Amino acid sequence: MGSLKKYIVLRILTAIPMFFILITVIFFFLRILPGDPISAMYGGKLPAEYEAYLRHKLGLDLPYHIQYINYLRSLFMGDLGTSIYTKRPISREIMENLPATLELTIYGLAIALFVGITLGSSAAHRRGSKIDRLIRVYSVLTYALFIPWFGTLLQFIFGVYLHILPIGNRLDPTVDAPIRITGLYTIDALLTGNFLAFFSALRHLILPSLVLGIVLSGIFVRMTRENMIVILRKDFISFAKARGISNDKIIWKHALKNTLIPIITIFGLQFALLLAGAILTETTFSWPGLGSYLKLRIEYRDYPAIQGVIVVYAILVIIVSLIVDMIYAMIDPRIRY
Amino acid sequence: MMNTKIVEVENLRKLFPVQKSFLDRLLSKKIEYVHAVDDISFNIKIGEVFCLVGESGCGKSTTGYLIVRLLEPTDGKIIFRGIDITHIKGEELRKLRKEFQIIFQDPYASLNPRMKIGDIIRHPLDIHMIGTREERREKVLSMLKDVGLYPPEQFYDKYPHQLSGGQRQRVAIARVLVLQPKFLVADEPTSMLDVSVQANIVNLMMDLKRRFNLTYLYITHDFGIASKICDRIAVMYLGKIVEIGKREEVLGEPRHPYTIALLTSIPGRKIAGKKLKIRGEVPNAINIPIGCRFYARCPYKKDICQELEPKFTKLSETHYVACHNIEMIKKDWPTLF
Amino acid sequence: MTNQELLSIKNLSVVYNTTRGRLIAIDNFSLGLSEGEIISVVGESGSGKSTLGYAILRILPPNGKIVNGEIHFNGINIIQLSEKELRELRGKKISMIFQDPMTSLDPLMRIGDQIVETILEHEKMDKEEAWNIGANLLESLRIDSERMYDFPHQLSGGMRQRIVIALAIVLNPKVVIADEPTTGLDVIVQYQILDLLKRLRDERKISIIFITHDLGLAYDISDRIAVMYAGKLVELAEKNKLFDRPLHPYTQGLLKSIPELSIDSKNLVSIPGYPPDMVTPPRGCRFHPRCPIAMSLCRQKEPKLIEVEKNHYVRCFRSGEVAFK
Amino acid sequence: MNSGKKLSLHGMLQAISRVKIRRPITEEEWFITIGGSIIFLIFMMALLAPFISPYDPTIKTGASYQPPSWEHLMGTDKFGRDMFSRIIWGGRIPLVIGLVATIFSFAIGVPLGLLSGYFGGNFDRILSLVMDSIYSFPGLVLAIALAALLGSSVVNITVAIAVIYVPTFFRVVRGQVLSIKEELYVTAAISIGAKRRTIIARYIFPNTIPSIAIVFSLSIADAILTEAGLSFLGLGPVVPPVPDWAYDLQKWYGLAVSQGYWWLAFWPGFFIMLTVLGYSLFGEGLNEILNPMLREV
Repeated sequence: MGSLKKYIVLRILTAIPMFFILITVIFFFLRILPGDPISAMYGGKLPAEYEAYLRHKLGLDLPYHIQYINYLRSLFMGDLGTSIYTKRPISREIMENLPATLELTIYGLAIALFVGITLGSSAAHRRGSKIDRLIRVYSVLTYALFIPWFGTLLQFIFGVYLHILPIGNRLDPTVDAPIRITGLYTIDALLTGNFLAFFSALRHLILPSLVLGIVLSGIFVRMTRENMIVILRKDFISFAKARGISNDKIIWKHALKNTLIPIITIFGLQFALLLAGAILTETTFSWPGLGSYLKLRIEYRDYPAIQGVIVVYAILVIIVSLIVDMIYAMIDPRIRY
Repeated sequence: MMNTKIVEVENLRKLFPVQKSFLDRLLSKKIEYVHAVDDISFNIKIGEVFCLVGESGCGKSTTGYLIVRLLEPTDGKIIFRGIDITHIKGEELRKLRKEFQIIFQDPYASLNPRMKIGDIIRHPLDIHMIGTREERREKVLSMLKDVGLYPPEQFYDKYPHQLSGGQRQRVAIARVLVLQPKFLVADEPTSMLDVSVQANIVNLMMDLKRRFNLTYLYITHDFGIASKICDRIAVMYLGKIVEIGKREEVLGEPRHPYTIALLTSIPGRKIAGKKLKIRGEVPNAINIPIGCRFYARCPYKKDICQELEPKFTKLSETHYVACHNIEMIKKDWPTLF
Repeated sequence: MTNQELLSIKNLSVVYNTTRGRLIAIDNFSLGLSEGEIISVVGESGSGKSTLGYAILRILPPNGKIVNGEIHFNGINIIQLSEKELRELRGKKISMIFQDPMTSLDPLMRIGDQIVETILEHEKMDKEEAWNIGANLLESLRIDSERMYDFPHQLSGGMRQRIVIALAIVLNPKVVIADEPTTGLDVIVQYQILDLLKRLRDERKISIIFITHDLGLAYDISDRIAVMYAGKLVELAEKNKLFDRPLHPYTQGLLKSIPELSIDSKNLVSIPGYPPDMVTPPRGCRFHPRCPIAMSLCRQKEPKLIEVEKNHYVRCFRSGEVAFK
Repeated sequence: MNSGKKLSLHGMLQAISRVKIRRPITEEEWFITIGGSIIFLIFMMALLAPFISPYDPTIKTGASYQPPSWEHLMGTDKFGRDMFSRIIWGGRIPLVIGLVATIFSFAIGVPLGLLSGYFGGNFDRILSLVMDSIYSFPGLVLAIALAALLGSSVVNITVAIAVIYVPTFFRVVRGQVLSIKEELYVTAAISIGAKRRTIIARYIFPNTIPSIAIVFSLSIADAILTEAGLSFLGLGPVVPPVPDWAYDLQKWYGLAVSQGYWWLAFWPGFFIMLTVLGYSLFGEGLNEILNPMLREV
């Protein structure tokens, strides 16, 4: 398996240019389109000289290529600039908010995958049946849900009406946060044996991660169903049946594994949806993650902070595509390194 | 002086680079090639049916595609009616295409699913701006009749998916003949059709040959069909012609062990005499051995075969065989019938 | 057809529900298979020959249904078995080989694991034991047992089909249904596969139903040949009898349309027309629109399968008139 | 490989019947019909807003925070404005932005995809890289960035959303072209001497239409969600008191939960969902019928 290792190393190396391409594309995108952040932010409410001063301070009066070089240089140094509003380094602020987002996305993703794959597979091998129809309606319906609305609905039902689940934040106000190791409360709490914090964190995670998970599950249902329908038609499925392999094994072992391969590749690209969904979920549930941070900074027109968050999202996208490729390489024996 | 040859092929060669992933290219710079067609020469006389026979992957279809310039030759020369067409391009090639045409193997894939039958057959006339609108329609209708699709008016407005495989292949033939070409490559035109329909198409093609004074390069893996229609046969193995000659010579007194193995393996020969059984399968054409390409599977191999690639031995004015062991084979297989 | 038969199919009818209507893929089909016998079922696309294999193993696609008939194996009616009993039957008593060796194996599993999986599904033993059985089987089929560690994509077409055959017989089934097992393969490799199948019959007394569109291939491998047209069995006979004295005009046409290898004759004969649309098959004898000797009776009434001479069955009103040969 | 005729069981079924058999299409027609009707009704509602809305949506017409009643079918908000009227008017902006932005993405993405896929080479490589980068990046974040940095006028928002969905069209069309390009009927077109222009226009483009139709419908659904997301985050194109579903939802969802004024949040969100559902159902129905992967049998 030496070649697999080599592949992984090379793949990591190619992630670096990928990151720069992504960052560059976004950078030029924001500059090429007409408009200007300062006037967008303050809309002519400030004296012209002060606007000009702000532009100069942010380096927006320089030619594009100089701006780009400056931008890359500071990126390379790991410097995302200083917040206009708090005057604190943006990278530090982001690091404080990132774990909450990760925790939410991981739980949301787990729910989405579980629901998506179970329902998708069930629908595929009963294609055309009532169950299939029901599952397809579910998939379209969840896809159409607007996260803030769905979130509010659940908050209303479970938080206000039934009063059984918290509707915001990561912990009960009476519970202290666990000692920070990873920043993911559930994991940190378990690692430090702080079960009070663990259950509190888990209870707070239920609604937001359900919202995120259910809304995204529709897409996974669809992907699983479509791919499995194709796989189930292959001869090796018929051959497995002809050898007397049980239906469950055929579906959950042979068909599912083969179905997951295309899904994994698509997933790398669909991860973007998860991140976008997380922003809306966080704002709905006052979840102190990147999305909430972003919303807050939008309100304060904190230009460097917004740009910083974008960079972090780009890094997340790249990391996920890297992980996806590696899982893919490990699962599929046909891949050539 | 009239040239009696319509097509002359000299030292034709086609190498396909092996597709590599981006990472592969990073890992090693060496590009590997599939030697699809490797230095073959032959000519086709006006009015004859020249058969190219071989198993899948031997390069016979590639040869056909090269001659009608659907593929770019790597090396060698193709002369059509005295004109070197090896490297003509653009408009010149486009205009010349009227003269030589190809019928494809798969009638299910060779017709645009979104065009009506009438439009499919008329399209070549539109492209080369032959005749008026009315004349084109007339021409298409008479062509439909010529290929046995009655009543033509009814077929004119149908879509390909409404036709059977045999009918589709008739449409494909009509599309080609409407330009009144002189030379046709037929790339296994019946191999995807039912046996009972196969002969219809072959007979139609031979009938049209007489009526329109056509010359055929007929590519097939089926010696049975070749024996019914051809004047001369060339047998290919791994990109090389191993035996070439008149029909009676190649079928009656084959001298290459591969030809004999193919001929004696045809199923359902009631007069089955002895069989020449050979081992293994056709290897891939990437790493070509130095000596005879058939060496690994040959029951008649000698040491020299591994080191020296056999050149053509002339057995008669028309019969050539590339083998080091003709004498021994002559002894074992004096005649096949 | 007698009771000593290992597998006997009686009056089998299979129907597919399609958007265009009901499609009778197999209509009232009967056939018996004895121990160690190879029967070929020959037909063109749409004749129902592949459906036959799926029906015997009860693995028809969801829109396919057996609407009539019995399939007896060793006295058990397969049609009445529960899903659990069927699973025990499949692979262990009756097995099937599919057309395309390239797609018959799970691409993500090692060959060995697929063999082990099959064994463990039916027998109680540990993994290692099953692995050894698999390795021994491969050796006995003259396949290097190192292949157990390979993934399907590492094998050539012919080798894959050999592995597929190994997988199909690993539990020593009595009957193997081979559905066009050589279609994608070259003639020479095709012969190697035929040889392997014949050897299995000789050495292991496996009965084979060989489904093919190629009469020549059927002649080479089988003892008896059954010819199907448009869902119907039209002729059944011992292979030499069928080749020497075909009695159904379709069989005759099919035989003539095989381009026989010869250097003196140049004519190629064919059956006019095309196989029928199976949702709306012709009335009367299904072959009558293409038949050179059809009479008005053929257009109205469907002929029955009759035993014209001993063990030679034909479905044709004019089969008595050998003159048309 | 020159393998023989691939006769899977399903291929066989097709061969038997000579015509493409699809699974019963009634259900897909159902999806399309319901989806289409929803889209139609919502469009009619927005179009006829001046005639069907009972009140002026921007002024006080009743007491604050009235729950739904016969007078105010969907209740009133803090300023005593009629929610029902606001819902009827509030669809105009998201509907127009969704449609216009998708048309823009289509108009840019499809030709680029066709050319890039057909001609390949470095042009294709660079374009694909750029498109993939945008595609893999969360669309909402990109829209946020554009709206926050450039200003959130209707035009800017439309442009921002259009930009996000260009890669979707591009990728689908390019992928289709890459496979259609290898189809035998395209080779046949070359062999009869067709020009490149003809090949793209008559052989390749028509065969990409089914996929484009599916993507088009689903992209509108997506675009409306993105517009709603922007509005929800305070980057919407409307200036109060102009009604807009997502803006209203954003404004009141806190109160809806804390005070129990559920109608303030429920109806705006419900109509967003309904609209998106209409397009998704329509797209899903098309997909089941037109997607070649799912077809046959």
